[in-house]
Amino acid sequence: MGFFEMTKTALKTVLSRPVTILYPYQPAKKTSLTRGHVVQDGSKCISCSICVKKCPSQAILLNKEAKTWQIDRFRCVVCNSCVDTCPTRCLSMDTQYTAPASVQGVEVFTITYVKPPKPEKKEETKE
Amino acid sequence: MTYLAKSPWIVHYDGSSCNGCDIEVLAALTPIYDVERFGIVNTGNPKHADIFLVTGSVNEKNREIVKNTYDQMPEPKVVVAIGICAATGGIFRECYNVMGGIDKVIPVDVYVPGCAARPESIIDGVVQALGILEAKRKAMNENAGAAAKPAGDAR
Amino acid sequence: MKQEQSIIPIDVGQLIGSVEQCRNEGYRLAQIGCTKVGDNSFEVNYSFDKDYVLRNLRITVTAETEVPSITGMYWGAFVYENEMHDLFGIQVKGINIDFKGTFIQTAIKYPFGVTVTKGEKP
Amino acid sequence: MTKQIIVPFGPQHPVLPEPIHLDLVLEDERVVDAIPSIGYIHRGFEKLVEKREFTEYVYIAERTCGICSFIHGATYCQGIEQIMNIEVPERADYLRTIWSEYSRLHSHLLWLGCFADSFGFENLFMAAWRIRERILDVFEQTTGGRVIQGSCKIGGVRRDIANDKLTGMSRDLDSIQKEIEELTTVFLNDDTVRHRTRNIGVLSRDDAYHLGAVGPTARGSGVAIDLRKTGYGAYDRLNVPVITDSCGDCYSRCYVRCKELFTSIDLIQQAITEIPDGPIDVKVTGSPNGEYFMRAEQPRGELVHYLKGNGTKFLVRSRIRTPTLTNIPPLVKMLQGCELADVPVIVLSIDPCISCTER
Amino acid sequence: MQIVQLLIYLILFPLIAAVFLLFAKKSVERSWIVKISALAIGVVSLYLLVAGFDKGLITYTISGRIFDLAMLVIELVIAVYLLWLGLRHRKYSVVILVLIQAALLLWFEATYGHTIVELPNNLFFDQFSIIMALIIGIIGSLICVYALGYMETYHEHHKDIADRRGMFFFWMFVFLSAMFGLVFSNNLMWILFFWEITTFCSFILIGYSQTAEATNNAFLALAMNMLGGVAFVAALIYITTIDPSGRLLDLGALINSGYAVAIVPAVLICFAGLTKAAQMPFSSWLVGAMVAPTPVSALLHSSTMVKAGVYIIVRFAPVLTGTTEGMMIAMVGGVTFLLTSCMAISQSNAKKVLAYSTIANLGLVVACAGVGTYNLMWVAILLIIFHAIAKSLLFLCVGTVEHRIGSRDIEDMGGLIERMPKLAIMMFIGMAGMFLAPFGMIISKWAAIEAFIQAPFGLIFIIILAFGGSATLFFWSKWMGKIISVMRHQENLESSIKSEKWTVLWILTGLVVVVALIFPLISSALIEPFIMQIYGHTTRLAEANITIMLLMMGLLIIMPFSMLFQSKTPKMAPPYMGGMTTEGGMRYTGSAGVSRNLVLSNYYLRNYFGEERLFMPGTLACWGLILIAFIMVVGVVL
Amino acid sequence: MIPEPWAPVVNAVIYLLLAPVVGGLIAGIDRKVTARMQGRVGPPLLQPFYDVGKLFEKENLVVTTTQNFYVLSYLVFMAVSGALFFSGGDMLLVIFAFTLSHIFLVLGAYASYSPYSHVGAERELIQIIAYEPMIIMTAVGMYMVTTSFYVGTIVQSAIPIVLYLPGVFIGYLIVLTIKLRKSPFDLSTSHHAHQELVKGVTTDFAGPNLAKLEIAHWYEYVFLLGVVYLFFAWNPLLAIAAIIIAYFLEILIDNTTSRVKWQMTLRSAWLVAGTLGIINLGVLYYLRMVVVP
Ligand code: SF4
Ligand code: SF4
Ligand code: SF4
Ligand code: SF4
Ligand code: SF4
Ligand code: SF4
Ligand code: SF4
Ligand code: SF4
Repeated sequence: MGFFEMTKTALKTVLSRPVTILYPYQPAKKTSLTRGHVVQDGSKCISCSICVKKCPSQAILLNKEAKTWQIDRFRCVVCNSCVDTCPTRCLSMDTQYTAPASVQGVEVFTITYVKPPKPEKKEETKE
Repeated sequence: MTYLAKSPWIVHYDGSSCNGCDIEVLAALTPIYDVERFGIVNTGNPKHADIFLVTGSVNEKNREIVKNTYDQMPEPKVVVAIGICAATGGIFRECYNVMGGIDKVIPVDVYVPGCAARPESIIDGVVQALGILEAKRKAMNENAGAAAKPAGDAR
Repeated sequence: MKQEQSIIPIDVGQLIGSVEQCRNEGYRLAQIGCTKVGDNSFEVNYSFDKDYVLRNLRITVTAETEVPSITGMYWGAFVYENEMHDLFGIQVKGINIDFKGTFIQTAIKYPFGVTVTKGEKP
Repeated sequence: MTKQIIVPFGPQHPVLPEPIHLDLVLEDERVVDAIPSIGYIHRGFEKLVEKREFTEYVYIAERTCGICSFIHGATYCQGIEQIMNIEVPERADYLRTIWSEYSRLHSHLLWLGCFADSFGFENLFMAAWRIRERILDVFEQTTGGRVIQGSCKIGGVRRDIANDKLTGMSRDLDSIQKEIEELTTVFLNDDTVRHRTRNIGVLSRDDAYHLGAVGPTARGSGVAIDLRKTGYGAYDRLNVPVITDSCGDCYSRCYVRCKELFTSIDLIQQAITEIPDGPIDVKVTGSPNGEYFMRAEQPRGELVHYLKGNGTKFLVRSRIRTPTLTNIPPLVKMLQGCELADVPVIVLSIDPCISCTER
Repeated sequence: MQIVQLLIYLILFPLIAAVFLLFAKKSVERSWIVKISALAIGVVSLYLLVAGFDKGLITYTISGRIFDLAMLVIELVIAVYLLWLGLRHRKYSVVILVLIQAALLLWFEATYGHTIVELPNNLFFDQFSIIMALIIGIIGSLICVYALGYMETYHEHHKDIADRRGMFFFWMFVFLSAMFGLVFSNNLMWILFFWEITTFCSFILIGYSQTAEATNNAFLALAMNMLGGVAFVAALIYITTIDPSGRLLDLGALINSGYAVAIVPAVLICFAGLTKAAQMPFSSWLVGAMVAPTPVSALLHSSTMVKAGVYIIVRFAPVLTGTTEGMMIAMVGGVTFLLTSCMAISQSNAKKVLAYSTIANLGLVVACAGVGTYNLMWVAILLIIFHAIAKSLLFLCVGTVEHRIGSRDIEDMGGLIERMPKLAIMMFIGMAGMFLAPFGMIISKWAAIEAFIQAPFGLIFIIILAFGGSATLFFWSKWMGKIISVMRHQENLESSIKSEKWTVLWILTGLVVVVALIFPLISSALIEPFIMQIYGHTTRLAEANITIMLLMMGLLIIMPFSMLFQSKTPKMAPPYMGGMTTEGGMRYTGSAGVSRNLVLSNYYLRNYFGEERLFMPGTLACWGLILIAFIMVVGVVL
Repeated sequence: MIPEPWAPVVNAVIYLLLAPVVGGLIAGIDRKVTARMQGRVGPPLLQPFYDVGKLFEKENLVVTTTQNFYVLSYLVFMAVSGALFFSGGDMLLVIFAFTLSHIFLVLGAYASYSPYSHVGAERELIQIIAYEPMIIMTAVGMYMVTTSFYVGTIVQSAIPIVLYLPGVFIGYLIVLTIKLRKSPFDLSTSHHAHQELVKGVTTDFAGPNLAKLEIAHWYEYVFLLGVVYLFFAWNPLLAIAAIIIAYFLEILIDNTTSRVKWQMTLRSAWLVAGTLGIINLGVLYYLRMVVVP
């Protein structure tokens, strides 16, 4: 009898508790690996620009003069590439996703990193 | 008392997304997320919808479609751009056939970032849109009260 | 592990004959794809598969060359041939379902007909 | 005297989560003509190879499609590895295989849901997607992404899965298998489902082969093509059964996918048992010079990534021929003479993925 | 004026008008003659109603030996003419039938001519006759007026068809005269005569255009009707063999003579009625008759001549009641109703749909009359009235539309509400009259269900009605849907319609509504007394229900005014097209860059309801039923 | 037949006022139960009211203004047929009014000249012809048992109608499935998205018009379930239970079947009407006509 194959499942489900996660009243599903958004630790950034180059969607802008590192969350594909490649590990991936917004904007981090006095290397980093 | 916020019906259009965001929109309808809890129904028909969910960016061929779909929605209505493709064109921003975000064609009220945008994020985005929807309704009623303005100029 | 594949360069004139031979040998059409290899010069690869062995017939043409359609032998080739035309501007003659340039509409005509280097917008 | 109805089917249409357009010409509800039109999703990102380094292009290749994103990434990487003659560590091969098969599970479950929806079986859709969430959980736990995993790179993989996690996954799969059994019984045995799928959209073996059908579309017509048999990744070390069915109708295609769910589970289990310890990537130096047609089995069938490099960091050409593109001609054939109500069923039966088709 | 004079006037006056028309060469003259005579006929029919509705059955004697002779002569002349035509067109079935009938007639005259005494009551008249006379007199003359304008346009459109309008109107009026004769005659010989005249008129008028198709179909109609004619003659012969004095040729006497005597002629004559009413094995002639100019279809082939077929069956219903033969005839009607309703679904030619619907409704009348209980008789008569009005309106509307848009295909009538708003509304009302509550036909259907359930074996008919009724619903609704769909950018085509056509159409439209409103009155004044007189008891609809029906009707009339009270002008948007851009309303650029016009046709479900599917089974079934009836009759004879 | 002259009117008014409330609640429960069958939490119970409230807040977007007329007529005649039913009127008349209201819906869909509405309208018609015979047989069956077409009389009859009309009752359940627009027969429009017809007949209605359609559906629910009540009228408690069970069954069927095609709908509905219905009525008829007298 091929009729009502689904009946058993349907009746079972109706009697058991719904699997729904009552977000936002319950917290969202998340794991430690979840890629939410990139955060930068301005105190460690050496302005090397590697992240800018390695970002596949060109979401990062580094302004060496103004000492800012800015990220456009509406461009970032949360791929982790920058985090992986940053030589100083000043970038990290937070598990919280970026909140929706009505206007787009960039998030600006100030680079507070002060180069430890190592006189010889000075000129090259600028390039 | 407004019912608008309690019964937002959506219509979804896939601009030129990679599917990632689409399936997350669909996933939001399914048991784990169940957006029907908020009265959200995926109508599939712009004429029944209050919220226009767009995933993906606009390109040469679909910008008309996006616009038509938007135009066929009765006021008040809001647009939620899902994923960074819909916001800016995302990773495909520089492709020759990508014009950019949805806002190139129709006014967008909420951008939901992410690639792909997570279902929770989409829920947040829709909830945020409800406030705007309500504001638009008020504006619409005032408009209608004040002067018989030609409809459809909410933009 | 390498997958078996061969590339056989042929002339445009030989195309129909070679394709026919593939068909007779029981190959199926896996794909047709173009690559821009120089100014106004394109490689077109006709890939055929039989028992996981890929045979690629390659012709090298210019945008002006009229490439004969192989839809007579492989009915389904029209998707590739239309694509070839719409993206590369290669003229294909006698497609069974000819979309006449509307298969893939692009903001710029024949986008793959030009090469861009990093940074500049096409 | 013909009395026709023209229905512009799509591009915005609830039954098509992805936009394609069909000009349906109907007589009563019989389809006399169904001319497809695509291009709504065309982005042209293949051209981005000219602007992105081949190592970054992985992220773009992954976003060819959000459904089997991983397989696209992996295929691209494998293609480059072939050109550059990179030998990938064995553990990476196994991990790629495990993720690929999870992709297939997730994709097939997703498809089953959409397919159920196409014939108006909402509960079945919900049931399929309920199970699918469990697969996505695994993805999120192992890669950090639900649909875009981003865990493949040239030379290996970006993340390892701890061995105890692997055992956990294996246990989890046992319970998933039970749920899937329950689900597929409905698809394969329920009369109302069979009414909607049996003898609908029949594709003969010959047509399937010569029109270039691939994947379950071909296998449902009795054409045994499964690129996993070429043994890329770790498939050469695993036992890959090829599922076929001979009817060539929507039911057969559904049957093939249902059964493949079990082979995928089996493959993952095999891989988890056999996976060796060791490094997960090798260092990549230099740039690709040469060309290669990398072929892999997507959930929807044979995928071709044609890659050509000229020794610089920028590839000359990346051409992605996806299964759906080559399944379109068979689809056009299948649609002739069907009923309007069958249109979504048939269209979905090839499991179309337009985003990758149009790139 | 004496009623008998009215009757004779009604029979003769159209004849005189016809002769005048034959000689009127100018269309102005013709136009005036038609209009005046139509008015005269209509007024007299109405007067007949006023004068006679309370009279009950009255019979009159017209001393008629000379008439009999004249009739015989005319019949023979016609027979010769038909023989000649039949031979010329090689329609041998017709030739054979003509020969048989003529032979039978001659033999009959030779054998019994001298034994037959003169009947005392050649003419008669009761409420049923009034109803028929009103249909003929009012609807018939309206259609004739309408035909004036119609035929003019017709000939403008068909330059290749010889303009024989004089002849056309001649036969139309001859036909009216014959119809009056038919319903007023009490003498079966006379009835036969008028019967044959109507057949002949129908033959001539179907073949009006003289195209091959028209000629063929005319002969088909002729052959089938002649078959009935032969049966009719056979009935007469049987009657006179039983009683050579021919007293039983008196209709009333025959009906009252009881089962044993009357059943054989009753079955034979009812068989003739079935052919005339185009019931199932013979339905094809009526469908073929649609090649005739539309007024002909409206007059002969829906509201009057085919009604003669059911008229005679209704007359014989008292004989049939409760008999197996009656049951068989009723079943023929039932099967016809079911199958032709279904077949109508598969038709897109508007006139064919109307034809099938006509056959179906006649089938229903036959079913009612065949079972023949008193409340079914009530229903049967109600059906005849409602059907005649609504159907003639529809025919005339289709004719008008056809002349404007050049097609009688329903698919071409899309958006009529924009192009010809008034006409569309009329058609809408006409169709509503055919199948929607609270209009006429649905009242009858309702009453039929309530009546059948109390009749023996009525369940069968209820089931037939349930299924057939739903099929009816389908084809009317989709047609209705077609005409009211609003396609933008259409121009109005109505302005050129002549005022006389408008008058006729408005009157008929008014009648559809008014008759549905006042049907209780009609019922109590005409139908109930008639039934009472035959059965001794009669039907009445419950008061409460009538009130509710009237309320619904009122609502229906008010509803459209709701459109006047729309507060704001609503925002307009093009229809949902899957997101496609439409230009000029209905065009869009589809696949492969092809610009397409949106085309929406109705469903015809040919695989299920096509003629090919249903015609043969229906024909076989009905032949079977008729055969059973005949076998029973043969049993009686032996 | 009518005991106190005002009772029917009062009943009708009560129906007109309460049916939307009850119908809306039924719809709410329906959605809740459906959600639970799918393992979801589902919307709030009052969701249907929110929806309708929302729709009235929206702009009235039309393709043609005539749509407004058809929709209003649909609503009015649906209410009228229900009111007739609850005031104890003639079943047949109720059915005809019911049909009339649906024709207005169909016409409303036709009016817009839109491909999806059009196909939806055709399918709606197919549905109507599919269930119409059965619904008439239901009325006839009731008459055979109680010798009255009047709902007022039927409801007071002490005869356990369903025992006499088991076949008809099953047939009526099929009608119910079609009319509640439940899978497998939700051909012309469906409460779910993802239908090949988008929203079928209702595709081109928006805002207030859609709200009116929804209210009409509520009226319809109550009326249709009222007919179920008639089958069990001799025992009101049982009747309520039967309604609940029948409705639950409908939800279950909705959730365990796919949508069939129109051929199948027509065929199965006619087949059931043509076998179960006819056999049931035939037996009754035989008993009544032949055995009893
Ligand atoms: S996560 Fe990826 S996309 Fe985002 S900023 Fe980093 S590299 Fe760019
Ligand atoms: S964030 Fe890291 S990679 Fe980027 S500039 Fe700073 S140090 Fe370099
Ligand atoms: S945002 Fe990311 S996941 Fe979403 S459509 Fe764009 S590329 Fe795909
Ligand atoms: S067909 Fe292509 S886009 Fe679709 S899932 Fe497979 S690989 Fe991804
Ligand atoms: S033959 Fe087809 S329709 Fe019939 S039961 Fe089998 S699968 Fe269903
Ligand atoms: S084996 Fe295949 S072809 Fe044969 S019956 Fe089964 S499904 Fe059909
Ligand atoms: S078929 Fe395509 S659009 Fe539909 S769910 Fe699958 S991937 Fe998405
Ligand atoms: S409308 Fe057509 S068929 Fe009618 S008269 Fe004119 S030309 Fe002849």
